[in-house]
Amino acid sequence: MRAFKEFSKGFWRENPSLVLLLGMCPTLAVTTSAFNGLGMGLATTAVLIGSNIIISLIAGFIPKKVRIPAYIVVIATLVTLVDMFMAAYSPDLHSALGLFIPLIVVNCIILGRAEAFASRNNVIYSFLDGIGMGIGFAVTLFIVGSVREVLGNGTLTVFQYKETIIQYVIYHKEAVSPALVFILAPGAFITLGFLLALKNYIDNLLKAK
Amino acid sequence: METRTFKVSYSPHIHNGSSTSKLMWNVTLALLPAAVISVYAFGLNSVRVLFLSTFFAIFFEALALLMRNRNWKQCFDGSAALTGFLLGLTLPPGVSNGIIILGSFVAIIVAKQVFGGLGSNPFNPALTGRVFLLIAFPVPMTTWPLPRGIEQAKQFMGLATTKVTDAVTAATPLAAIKEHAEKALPNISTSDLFFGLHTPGSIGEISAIALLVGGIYLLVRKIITWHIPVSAILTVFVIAMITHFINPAKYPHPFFHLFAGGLIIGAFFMATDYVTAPIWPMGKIIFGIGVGLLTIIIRLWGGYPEGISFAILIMNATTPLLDKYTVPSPFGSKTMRRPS
Amino acid sequence: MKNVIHMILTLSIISALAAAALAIGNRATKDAIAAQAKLKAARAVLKIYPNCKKPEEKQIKTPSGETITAYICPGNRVGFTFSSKSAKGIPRPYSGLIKMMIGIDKSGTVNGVQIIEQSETPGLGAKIAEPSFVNQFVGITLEKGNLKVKKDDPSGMIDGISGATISSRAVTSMVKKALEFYKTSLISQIGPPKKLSSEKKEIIKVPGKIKKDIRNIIKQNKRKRKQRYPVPDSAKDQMIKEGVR
Amino acid sequence: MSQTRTFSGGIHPAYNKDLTSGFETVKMPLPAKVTIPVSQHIGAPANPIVKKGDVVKTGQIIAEPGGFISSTIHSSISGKVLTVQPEEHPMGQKVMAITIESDGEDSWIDLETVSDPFSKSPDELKEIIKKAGIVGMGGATFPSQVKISPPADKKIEYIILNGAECEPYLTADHRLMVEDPESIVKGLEIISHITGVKKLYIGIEVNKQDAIKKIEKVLGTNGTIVPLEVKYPQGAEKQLIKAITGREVPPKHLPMEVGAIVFNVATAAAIKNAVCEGKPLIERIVTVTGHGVSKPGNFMVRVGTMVSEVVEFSGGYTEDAAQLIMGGPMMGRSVASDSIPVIKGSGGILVLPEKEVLTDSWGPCIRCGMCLRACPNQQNPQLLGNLIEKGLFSRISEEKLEELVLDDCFECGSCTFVCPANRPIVQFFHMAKAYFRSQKRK
Repeated sequence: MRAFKEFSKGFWRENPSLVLLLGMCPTLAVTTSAFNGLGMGLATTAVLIGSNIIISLIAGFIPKKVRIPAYIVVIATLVTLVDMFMAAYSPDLHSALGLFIPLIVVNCIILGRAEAFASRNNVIYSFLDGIGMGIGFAVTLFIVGSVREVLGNGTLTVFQYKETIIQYVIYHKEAVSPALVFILAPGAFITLGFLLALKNYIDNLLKAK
Repeated sequence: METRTFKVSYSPHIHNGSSTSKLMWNVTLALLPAAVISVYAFGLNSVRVLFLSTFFAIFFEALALLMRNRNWKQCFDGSAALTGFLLGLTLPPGVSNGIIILGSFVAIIVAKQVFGGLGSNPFNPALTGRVFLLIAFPVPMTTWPLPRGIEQAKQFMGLATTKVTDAVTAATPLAAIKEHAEKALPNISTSDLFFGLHTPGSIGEISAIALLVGGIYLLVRKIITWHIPVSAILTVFVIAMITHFINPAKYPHPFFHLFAGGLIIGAFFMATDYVTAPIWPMGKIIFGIGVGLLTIIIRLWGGYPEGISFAILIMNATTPLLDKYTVPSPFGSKTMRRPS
Repeated sequence: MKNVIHMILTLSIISALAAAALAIGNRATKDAIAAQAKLKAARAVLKIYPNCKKPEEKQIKTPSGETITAYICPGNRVGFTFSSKSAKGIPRPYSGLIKMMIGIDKSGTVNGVQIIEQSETPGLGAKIAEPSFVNQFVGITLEKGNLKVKKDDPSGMIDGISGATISSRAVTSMVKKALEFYKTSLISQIGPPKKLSSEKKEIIKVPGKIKKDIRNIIKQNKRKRKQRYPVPDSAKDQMIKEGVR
Repeated sequence: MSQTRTFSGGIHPAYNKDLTSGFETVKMPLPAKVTIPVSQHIGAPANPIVKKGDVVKTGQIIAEPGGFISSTIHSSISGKVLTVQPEEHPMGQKVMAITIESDGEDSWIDLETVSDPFSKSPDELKEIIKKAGIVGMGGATFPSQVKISPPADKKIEYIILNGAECEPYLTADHRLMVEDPESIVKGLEIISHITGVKKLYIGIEVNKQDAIKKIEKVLGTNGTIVPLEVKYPQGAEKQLIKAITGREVPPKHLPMEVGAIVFNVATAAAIKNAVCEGKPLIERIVTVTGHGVSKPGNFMVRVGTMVSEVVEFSGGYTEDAAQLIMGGPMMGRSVASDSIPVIKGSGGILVLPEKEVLTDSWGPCIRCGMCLRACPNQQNPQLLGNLIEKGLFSRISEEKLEELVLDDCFECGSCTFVCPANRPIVQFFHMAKAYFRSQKRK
């Protein structure tokens, strides 16, 4: 039962983007299309799962005083690996996410989970926590990216690998001019703000019941 | 003798009769000359824009008040109508209905009600709406139909919408100067800018004289003080004069900068917005200078031909600071001997 | 003291393990990453010349001194990358750098333009990568036609993207400079045209969709021309017409 | 006549003074019963020295000062003490009061008249003033004997008589200046004699030309009449000093800090009556006005007379009378019942009809800055009002409060008068002051 709880808390109750407000930098910067958001979310998830597992395994051996540098080294290694593999096998996504892949190193979600959860729990729970948090983060980024892409570009890109692109045209740009601002940085803030409001609104409704 | 009971209320027991809604409607009234000129210049199209923006501003205000469990009738207090009207005046006459409605939505919901409604918004709602639209829809927001006078208005009757999309478009004077000042400068006459019947531009900004009439009305009625408009306009004038003396072929003369674009409507009607401007005289002067400075910098060296909207919004962000640091010394504190 | 040694030891072990992991990762992906970079250019060439499956590659120098790869395809057609910094006199793009792949045949005619890299405003300047814009350059030579954006010069041939004059101007100028570069220096760098026995007339197959696009664009342009530029009736109108928007 | 002087800030309400300014003061007949509160002044209440059943004469002392800042209370009629118990007071709350039933005779105590007050020493005169229970009659009711004895280290340069009467509607001081300028000037000379100050000023708003002329005639060259711009609150002590001397009294300080003492013209007249005729302060001029009374006028009323009787005498309420205000419309206090006595500081009884009563609904502050321009103290009603409304005032530290000079606000009401959102800013200030007082006491 606890396993399920650790797994599912990241979806809603402790959603990293919407509740903990962690990792705002990628949330705001790379979500220009749904797939970019998803890609960033999945890359973060991979790093998060890896770091959670490794850190929960080695936490016992690390002296308290050097735990942060040790965690950072682990995380940085994982991020660099993800960066290299992404450059090798999904160059389009890699160029779209650009600088923000290396920046996963300093994403608060990862260090935050390492420090607050993985270092104090066993491997299984840490793995479940990482997967849950990662999915919560990825889904939020996907939603932010979808809203921004639909409003700002009129399309919805759900998949992109090499030559294969699955992209739905929601409306034609010639007929309805899309609100460009949503693709730009301010649109990310507005979208995230409305998502936060929506989540709080739903929470209030649930609480009222 | 029977005992009477009287109504009890706190002092003072008399009032000068002013009210928030009277102030708001007065400002709206002061904008009417500019609106009338725009109807003359752009025909029914400007009526359409102004009506839609005002109507939907009031509509969204009522909606937001309902959602916030307030008395929805407050939407008629004039502040929403003024916001909508101002927004309409800053739009190009040819924009589509959807864009206008979205602008009203952003102005009222995002810029005003989300922050707590009347009196709590940090940024001018009408300008926030306009800048949102400018960034979101750069092409329609910078497509300027030529004003074609009252004859055209007659033609527009009945088939306004189809005619609208076919309207002749042109550059605003500021945009023309930005692109190639040498070619455009000799062709623009200041009197055209001043009366605004022939120059393209936003609905409300084309006629400097109509706006000045409204601005002077506000000053005379003591609804606004002179500090912000005078300091903003003076700053633009002085810098424009300096640059004009340095290179008259590239930089237009100061009166051009005064009457072209939205400087006058911005300085008199938007920068002076009570809620978002500083309240102390010294703060107002600094605010005005800041607005003027940013406007002219964006106009001369920035990426956009016109910068008053951005200038005012940026300066709005400084208002709390200005309010804090420009408080005049209270009565008698100069006499107070400070032990030090 | 024991503590310090413990700490140093732990960190060293972790760092060593991390270095090992990275080395393995690097070896595993090195080739793939290099291949990807080439693939990108090759794919762009393929888009311009659909049946140029195995182009001959040659290192050449641009006017600004950078080394680029020219892809020589059958029929003496050359595709090469050209960026907004490859030659002097190209107006600065709205933001960052624009890199394109341009295909030119031996008569100096543009066969196609593909934008490989750009960081213009999404939805505005980024439209330079769309076929409706770049396909305007197909068939253009230095001699015939005025390679300029219409907004700058009414006799220009290129319809700028509305709201993104700066980006359109940059690309147009890049094409012009690339053509000049082709004529003055590229031909000599890649050597004389090879005569291949199989070379006769290769028909460039323009995919049906692009054809349709081009047709539509031409139609639209015709309509736009009618609306946008009425006969001016005064000096002021003349000014306004030349103005930006 | 020299140029009119004023201060910065202030407002121009509708004065409505012509309702009563033309009517001569009518002496009201003796009431059948008076209720005299022992607290009619700022400071400690007086201690009653009579008990139920005692027979008192007009002018007899019935309560002794209860402290340094306190005043003497006299019987205003002759008769028998009915009760000594808490009664309704015009300032709200129940306050100890002495009720006396009139015997209809109005037999006075023996009055000690002085033909030449200047032969007496200042200390003797101060004692007479203290005995006579003179307090500031402009409404603040500060005991005069205290005001007239400044500490030795403060050098007093100016004596200013306040004839501005800036409150709308009220004309009591105006009538006094027109009808009895001699008493006022004589009182001023006595004050000058006591304090030894030779610079004497009388400030009068220029809308009272007849008063200016009359006083000028009597005053001669003994002092200066300063015509003041018609503006509210011109009669506020510190603003008056600023207008006349150009000096600003520092916040939280008394006017003597800049070397000035201000008396109301009615106080000066009362001092003259006390010194020259031996009459204690037992009657005053009250303006009964407003569109809620059928016949507005000015009346000479004995202290302790019920407001209901005064209004009855003037002609009664109109049908739609809805609000009763003790004092002027700006600073006066709205009361629920008219069975309260007239006290030494009651300059006016204002009755407003239904249609003139203000609504008490208010909206959010729109930061228009009107209150800042109206505030005669150049304070920050906008910010303070908002802080107080949102309950943030409990978080303002003492030093911050000092900086914001909340204490210096004398609740003139100018900010509320001009507020377009109809915000009760004065009320906010009142609440905040009460809060801070209670905090200090802790």
